[in-house]
Amino acid sequence: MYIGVSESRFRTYTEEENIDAKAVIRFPAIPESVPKARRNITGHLEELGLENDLVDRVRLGLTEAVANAVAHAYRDGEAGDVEVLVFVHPETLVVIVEDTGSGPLPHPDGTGLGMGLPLMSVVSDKLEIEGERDRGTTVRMTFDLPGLPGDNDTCGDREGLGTR
Amino acid sequence: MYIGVSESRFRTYTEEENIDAKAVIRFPAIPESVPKARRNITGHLEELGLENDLVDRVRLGLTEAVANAVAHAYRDGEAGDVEVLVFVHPETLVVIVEDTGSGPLPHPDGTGLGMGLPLMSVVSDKLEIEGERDRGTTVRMTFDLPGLPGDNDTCGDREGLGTR
Amino acid sequence: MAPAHEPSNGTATVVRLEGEHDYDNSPEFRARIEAALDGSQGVIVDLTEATFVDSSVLGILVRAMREADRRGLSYAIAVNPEPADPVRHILELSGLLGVLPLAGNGSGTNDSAAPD
Amino acid sequence: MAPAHEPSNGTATVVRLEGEHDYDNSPEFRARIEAALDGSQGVIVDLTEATFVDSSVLGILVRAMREADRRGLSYAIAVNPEPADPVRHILELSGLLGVLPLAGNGSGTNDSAAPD
Ligand SMILES: Nc1ncnc2c1ncn2[C@@H]1O[C@H](COP(=O)(O)OP(=O)(O)O)[C@@H](O)[C@H]1O
Ligand SMILES: Nc1ncnc2c1ncn2[C@@H]1O[C@H](COP(=O)(O)OP(=O)(O)O)[C@@H](O)[C@H]1O
Repeated sequence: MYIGVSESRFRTYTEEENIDAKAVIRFPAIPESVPKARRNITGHLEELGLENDLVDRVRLGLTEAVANAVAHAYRDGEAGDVEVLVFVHPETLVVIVEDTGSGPLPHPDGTGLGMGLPLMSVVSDKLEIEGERDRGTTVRMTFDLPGLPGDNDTCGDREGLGTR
Repeated sequence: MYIGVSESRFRTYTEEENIDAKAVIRFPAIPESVPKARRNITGHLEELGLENDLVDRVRLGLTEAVANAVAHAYRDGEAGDVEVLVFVHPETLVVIVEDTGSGPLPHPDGTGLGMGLPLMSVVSDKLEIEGERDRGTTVRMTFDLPGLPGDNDTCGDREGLGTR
Repeated sequence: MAPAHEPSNGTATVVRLEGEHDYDNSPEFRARIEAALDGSQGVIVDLTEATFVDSSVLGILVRAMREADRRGLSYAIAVNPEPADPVRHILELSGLLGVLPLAGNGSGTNDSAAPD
Repeated sequence: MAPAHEPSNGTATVVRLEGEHDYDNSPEFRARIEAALDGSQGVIVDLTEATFVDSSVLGILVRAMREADRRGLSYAIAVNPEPADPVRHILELSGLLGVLPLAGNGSGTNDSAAPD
């Protein structure tokens, strides 16, 4: 059941695609929300009975996306919120992380090593980033669910990810 | 008219969406291909009569995507190719850059400042990254075309991007 | 939470991470590893009891490696050898298993960044 | 292509970029800026004749700023003041207009990173 989040780009996704949201949660964009969001999603992933490999990848991707909203979205203004939406869409698990901050902007002065976006793209089967200056960023990660024709070996390949 | 590129994820896009590709070009993944791809796309953008702001953004996004394929995709193996596909889909300009290399992988040892992916996301209205370990990366940037209802001010906002 | 004095193993200080570490609590880890680099001839980061690390932790591990290298200190990471270990999995996904110097399982003083 | 000796403006060396610069030819630019940092008390990077720069060039500009800072050298970037200038636009998009020290239009020796 969809829990409405007003003025959210979530609405578009869920309405257009006519899906049941597993979870919509809103957190303040503060560091403590990073582990909270991860623990919260872990509960939902366990309910879904997903395999460990996938759970690890979703937890990492979600953590990176929420941490980015906390670290980068509200640099120049008042801190706002970060919202997380998780749902199963026919053959995929979709995780959306959204903020209403600056929109994606490079921060070459940052202390990060810039591993967050590549990691989100490594762990997921598809990474989408939409944003608008001063209207926030929406990160959408899609994970193929195993046991579906053709998608099976994508996950297999990823599990066997090389050591260099 | 679609120019077939065998074994390409391009095919899926163009067939599924039944659109006319403006240009499909394949370059070797070597540094010289970066300015070549940019100059090539510039010709197509001029034909389309796009405004300067949009041309600047497309040129930058394309350059970053091609440079990433050259710099990162074939680190651990034989150098391959990078393909560029540009087309106008009803109300958007779509730029796809694809390689058949490692798939997206973080490289924390790199010399880059990690500005490429955030820049691609800043210049475009939507950035999508798909990849599979050892089967390459597909970067898709979507640019709203101005003069269309509702999308107009997206571009406007971006033009006025703040200086901090 | 961090012990005032990290246990030291031979000449190397062991910095042990337990549980989940991310953007929220990684500044603490950064402080511990910096203190260890300042106060000893080498650092072993023991991740065998850690259950989650994110890119902020990975960044600290990579920076500390560079710093140890620069100062001629030994530096090694101990990771649970189980392929299903979530932290090992994260290091694999991030490509760092091939970059960070791994210590022998959970104990060793493998000096992958030995002074010259 | 790069002049053996960059023109110098007072005590600062001017490194001028013309045309398009990206991943392909930026190593050349890096070499020029490093030579300028080594051989003078300050550097002015003149981008007024440049028509395109990518993130590899932006990365070099940021790194050189840090290096000049560390060494106590002056450092400034000259950019075409026209809002439609493509290089100015790229600096805006990247958020660097607010980070890099801008010189007075095309000539000045604005010492935004002056020695202390
Ligand atoms: N939610 C966001 N809002 C604004 N900017 C963002 C957001 N997410 C990412 N960015 C930008 O993208 C850059 C790259 O992000 P990432 O790859 O996670 O690296 P890091 O966080 O280590 O800098 C960030 O430095 C930041 O400038
Ligand atoms: N086509 C690709 N193939 C493999 N890895 C990629 C590709 N594009 C990007 N990456 C990974 O994503 C990281 C971030 O890219 P980017 O933001 O452009 O920063 P930079 O190129 O400066 O490192 C790269 O360092 C690389 O590890």
